[in-house]
Amino acid sequence: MRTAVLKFPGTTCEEDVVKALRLVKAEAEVVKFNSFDPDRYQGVVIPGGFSFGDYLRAGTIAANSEAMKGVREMADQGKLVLGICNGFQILVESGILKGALLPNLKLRFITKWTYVRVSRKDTPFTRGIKDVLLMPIAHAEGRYYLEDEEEARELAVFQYSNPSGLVVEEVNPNGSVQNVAGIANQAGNVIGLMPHPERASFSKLTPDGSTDGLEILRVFGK
Amino acid sequence: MMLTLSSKEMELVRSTLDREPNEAEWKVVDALWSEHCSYKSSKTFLRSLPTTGQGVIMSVEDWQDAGAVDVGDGWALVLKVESHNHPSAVDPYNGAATGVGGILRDIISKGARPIALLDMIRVGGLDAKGKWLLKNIIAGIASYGNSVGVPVVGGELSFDPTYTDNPLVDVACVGVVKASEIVPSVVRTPGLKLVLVGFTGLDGIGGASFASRKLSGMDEIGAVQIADPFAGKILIDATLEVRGKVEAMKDLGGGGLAVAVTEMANGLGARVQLERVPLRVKGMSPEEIIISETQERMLFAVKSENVQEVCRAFEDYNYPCEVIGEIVSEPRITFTYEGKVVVDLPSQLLLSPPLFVWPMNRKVRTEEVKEVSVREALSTILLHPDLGNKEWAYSQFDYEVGVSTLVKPGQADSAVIELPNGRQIAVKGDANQDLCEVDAYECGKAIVAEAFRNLASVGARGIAAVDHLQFGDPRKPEVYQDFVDSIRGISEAAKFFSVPIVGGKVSFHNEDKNGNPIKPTPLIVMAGLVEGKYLKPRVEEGWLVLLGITRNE
Amino acid sequence: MYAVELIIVNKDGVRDPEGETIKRFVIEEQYSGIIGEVKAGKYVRFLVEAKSKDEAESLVKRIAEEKRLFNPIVHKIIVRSERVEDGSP
Amino acid sequence: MYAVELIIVNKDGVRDPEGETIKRFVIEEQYSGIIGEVKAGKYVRFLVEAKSKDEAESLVKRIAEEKRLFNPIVHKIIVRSERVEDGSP
Ligand SMILES: Nc1ncnc2c1ncn2[C@@H]1O[C@H](COP(=O)(O)OP(=O)(O)O)[C@@H](O)[C@H]1O
Repeated sequence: MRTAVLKFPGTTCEEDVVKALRLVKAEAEVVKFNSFDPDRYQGVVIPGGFSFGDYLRAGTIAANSEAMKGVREMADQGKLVLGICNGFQILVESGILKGALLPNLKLRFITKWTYVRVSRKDTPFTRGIKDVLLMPIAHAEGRYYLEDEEEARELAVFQYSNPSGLVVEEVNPNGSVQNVAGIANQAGNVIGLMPHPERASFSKLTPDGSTDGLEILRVFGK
Repeated sequence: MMLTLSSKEMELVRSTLDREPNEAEWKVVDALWSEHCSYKSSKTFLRSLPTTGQGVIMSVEDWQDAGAVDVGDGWALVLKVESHNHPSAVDPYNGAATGVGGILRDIISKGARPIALLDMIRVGGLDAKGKWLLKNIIAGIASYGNSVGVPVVGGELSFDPTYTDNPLVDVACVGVVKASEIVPSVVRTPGLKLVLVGFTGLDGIGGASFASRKLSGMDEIGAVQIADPFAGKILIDATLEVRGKVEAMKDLGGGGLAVAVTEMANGLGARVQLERVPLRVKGMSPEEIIISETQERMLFAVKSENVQEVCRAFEDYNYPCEVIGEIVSEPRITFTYEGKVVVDLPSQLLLSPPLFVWPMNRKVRTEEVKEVSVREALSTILLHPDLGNKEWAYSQFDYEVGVSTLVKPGQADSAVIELPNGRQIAVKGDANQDLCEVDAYECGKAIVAEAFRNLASVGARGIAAVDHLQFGDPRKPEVYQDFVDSIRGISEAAKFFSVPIVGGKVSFHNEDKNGNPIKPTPLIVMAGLVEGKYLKPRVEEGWLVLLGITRNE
Repeated sequence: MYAVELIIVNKDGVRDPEGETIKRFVIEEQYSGIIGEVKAGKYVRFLVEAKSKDEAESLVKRIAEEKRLFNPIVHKIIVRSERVEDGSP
Repeated sequence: MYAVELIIVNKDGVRDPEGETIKRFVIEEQYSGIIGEVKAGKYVRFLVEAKSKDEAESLVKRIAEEKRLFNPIVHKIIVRSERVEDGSP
C-alpha cells in the first residue's frame, strides 16, 4: 500500500516508522507537511515526536495545518490513518478522533515498556492479531480522557493491561480512563495509540525478542 | 562595561594595535580571549594529551569543534562533551536544556547526525534545593533531547555537598557521518559568503565571560538563555539537509558572532554587515548583535552559487537565513553597521591571546585512613543516593527513539547503540570527585580505566574519548596543581589503553558561594566498538567471578 | 490596543494533577484550612488592535475556537481584557 | 474567601519561544496586523481564606516564592485577586 509518513516540523519518529514499514513491505515514504497530497496515498501514518515543539499543548498547532485537512479527507474516504503518540495527539486535537490527551498524572515524561490488550478486532489494523501486545510508550501527555467512560471503552482498541491481558489499574502508566492506550473511530479505519509499534518491530530492541508492533503495521504491507 | 581582561592583557592589546580599541572592539577581544573560548590557562597542558592514534580522523590538533574516529565502512563517529554549570545553577531547566542544544550543534557542525546523548549530573544532595535543581535539570535535558529525537542513552547522577552551589551538568553527544562528508569548521579560501541562520536576540549577552567568572549571585538575567528545542530540531533537520552545499560551518556558542566569525576565518579575514543579521527584537545595538549568544543559530561559509539552495531548506521551515558578509583574504575581522565601521581588528590578535601557566602548589594531604566498622561502611555506601535507582531520571528520557538503542539505561554499565553500518558502539561517561579530591593524578588514571572497564563490561573496546576538566579558580595554586595532575593522569592512562583523546572542554571557576573550589571533577566520556557480540546485560543464573586483587583502598 | 488574556483550565470534574500536586506538596503542610482549591492552567496573552474591548475579546474567543487553542471536551476558557498603551503588562 | 490568581510569564526581555511559535504558526497568516505580541505562561488559581485582599495576595506571593513555583531569575509573576462567595470561577 502506498503510505505517506507525515513529517511536521518537530516530528522525530518518521525514519523509524519507515524502517519498520519496510519490514512489512509497505511502500512507505516520508512526506513533509507542506507538500502532502492525500490523493496519492492509500494510507497515512502520523508518527511520534514534538510537532511544533508541542507548544501550547501536544498536537494543537499541527492540528491546525492544511496537511490535517488532507488527513481528514483520507479518513472520510475510508483510507487507513494511523497516529502514533504525537500522531494520536494530533488526531485528537484536530477532532478526527474523539476525546483528549491530557498530561500524565505523574506530570512527567515517561518511557516504559507496556503490555496492551487488543480490545477491538473489528479494525483493519487489528483483525486477527494477538490478544496482548508488548510495546513501549514515551510521552508526557498521554492520559486519554472522554467524559463518557462507556463510550471510551467502546472506542478503545488498546488498553494497558498486565502480561496476561487483564486490564487493571496498577499497570495504567498515565491515568487514562479505562486504561485506554489507543482508540479508533466508529468505522475503524482511523486509529490513534500512545505506544510505539515501530519500536516494537525489531527483535533486538524488545525486552523479550517479540515484534508485536509489526502486527499492527502489517496492514500497510497489503 | 564589564570585561574579564586583566590590565596586562589590555596593555598588550593596546600596544599591538597601537591605539585604544573602541568599546565594541574591547568586547570582541574580551570574548575571544575569555577562558571559555581561548583555553588560555589550560592549552599548555592539554597539548600533552595523546590526541592521535589508529583510527583518529579529526582531533584536538585540528582545533575543530569535535573529534572524530573511524568506525568502519567509511563511517566516522563524532564525539564531544560540554558542561553548562553556571547557567544551570541559576536556571536549572533552561541551563541544562540549552546545554543539550549546544552539544547537539557541535555535532551537526561537523555534518554528523546526532545519534545519542549522555548526561552526567552532579548536585549537592537531596535537600529542597538539590531536589529543585535535579528535578529541573533532568526535565530540561528531557525536554530538549526528547523534542529533537535524540535518545539520552546514559549518564551519571552523583551527589556531593561540594556541588551545593555549583551543580555540574555535563552533556555529551555522539554523531555519525561518512568520513568523506565531514564538514570543516574553518575556511581555507577567501570569497565564500557567510550565511547566518536563526534569529539573533538579546539572550545571553555576556555569557562567555559569565562562564569564565565566578557566580556572583547578582542579577544574571542577561546571561540566562531560554531553550527553544523546537527551533533546535528545525536547525538539526535543515542543517543536515544542506551539509553537502556548505564549505564550513560553526555553531554560535560563547562569544556569539564575534567568536564564530573569527574562528571560522581562522587567520583569513571576514567582513560582516551587521544590519543584515535577522533580529528577534527591534533596536539592538551593533555591539549587542556582535556578542549576543542567542541559541539555535549556525554560521555557514557557502559558495555564492549555493546560497539560494542552502537558504531554501530553512525557509521551508519558516526559519531565517541570511547572507551577512564574506570571507576575505586581508586578515582583518571587520564588522560594519549601515556603512559605519564598528569593529576592525587583525585576525591574528584575536586568535592569539597570551597563554598562562599559573603557580602551582600541591595540597597537603592527610595520609591517615579513618577506621570504620564494616557495618558502618556498608550502610554508608548502600544508603548513599549515588547508588539509588536512577529510573526516576532516565524514564523521563526517550531513550528508544531512533530504534537503535540496544542496551538501554539501567541495563548495564554502558549503553550500546547500533550504527548505520550495522556495527555497535558502547558509550559511557565517568568521573570520581572523591578520589580526585585525594589524588588528582591517580584519579585521572582511574577515570580513564573505569570508562574503559565499563565499555568492556558490555563487550566493547574503547576507541576514543573526550574529557571535561572541571575545577575551581585556576589562579589558586592548589586548584591549578590538581588540574595539571589530573591531565597527567588522564594522559598516561589514555596512552596505556591506546585510547586517543579526540576532544574535550575545560571549565574553571566552579566554586561555592564562599569561594571554595568544588572537588576537582575531571570527567571522561569514552566510546568503544563492540567486538563480536555485545554482552547480555543480565544473566539469569551462573557463577559470580571476581577478577583482580582486592586491596585495602 | 487591548491586552486580551486567554486562560485555559480543565473543566470541573476533569482531574487537574498539577493543581492537585501544588495543593498537596505546597500547601497542606503549612497552609491547610487557609488554602482551598488550587487549579492550574495555561495562560496566553494577546496584544490586539481593536476598536472596543468587546471586539478584542470576541476576536480572541474566535481564534481560540477556530484554532482549537482549547479542547472543548476537557477545557473551559476565561477571556478578559484591558486597554493598554504600549502593551507591557 | 478570595480567589487569587498567580500568573507566571517570562520576564520582559527574556525570550518566550512558546508565545513566538503560537504567533508564527497559528496566528500570523490570518491575523497579522491585528494581533501583536503573543505571550504564553502558566496560570494557577488559589482559593484563600483571608481577612483582606492584601492578606490573600501576599500569602500567595509568599507560597510562590517559598515553594519555588517560579524562578525569579527568568520569570515574573502577576498576582491578582477578587472576593468570591463560593469559589467557582
Ligand atoms: N580538556 C580538553 N581535552 C582535550 N581537548 C580539549 C579540551 N578542552 C577543549 N579541547 C578541544 O579544544 C578545541 C576547541 O574547543 P572549543 O572551542 O571549546 O569548542 P566549541 O567551539 O565547541 O566550544 C576542541 O577540539 C576541543 O575538543
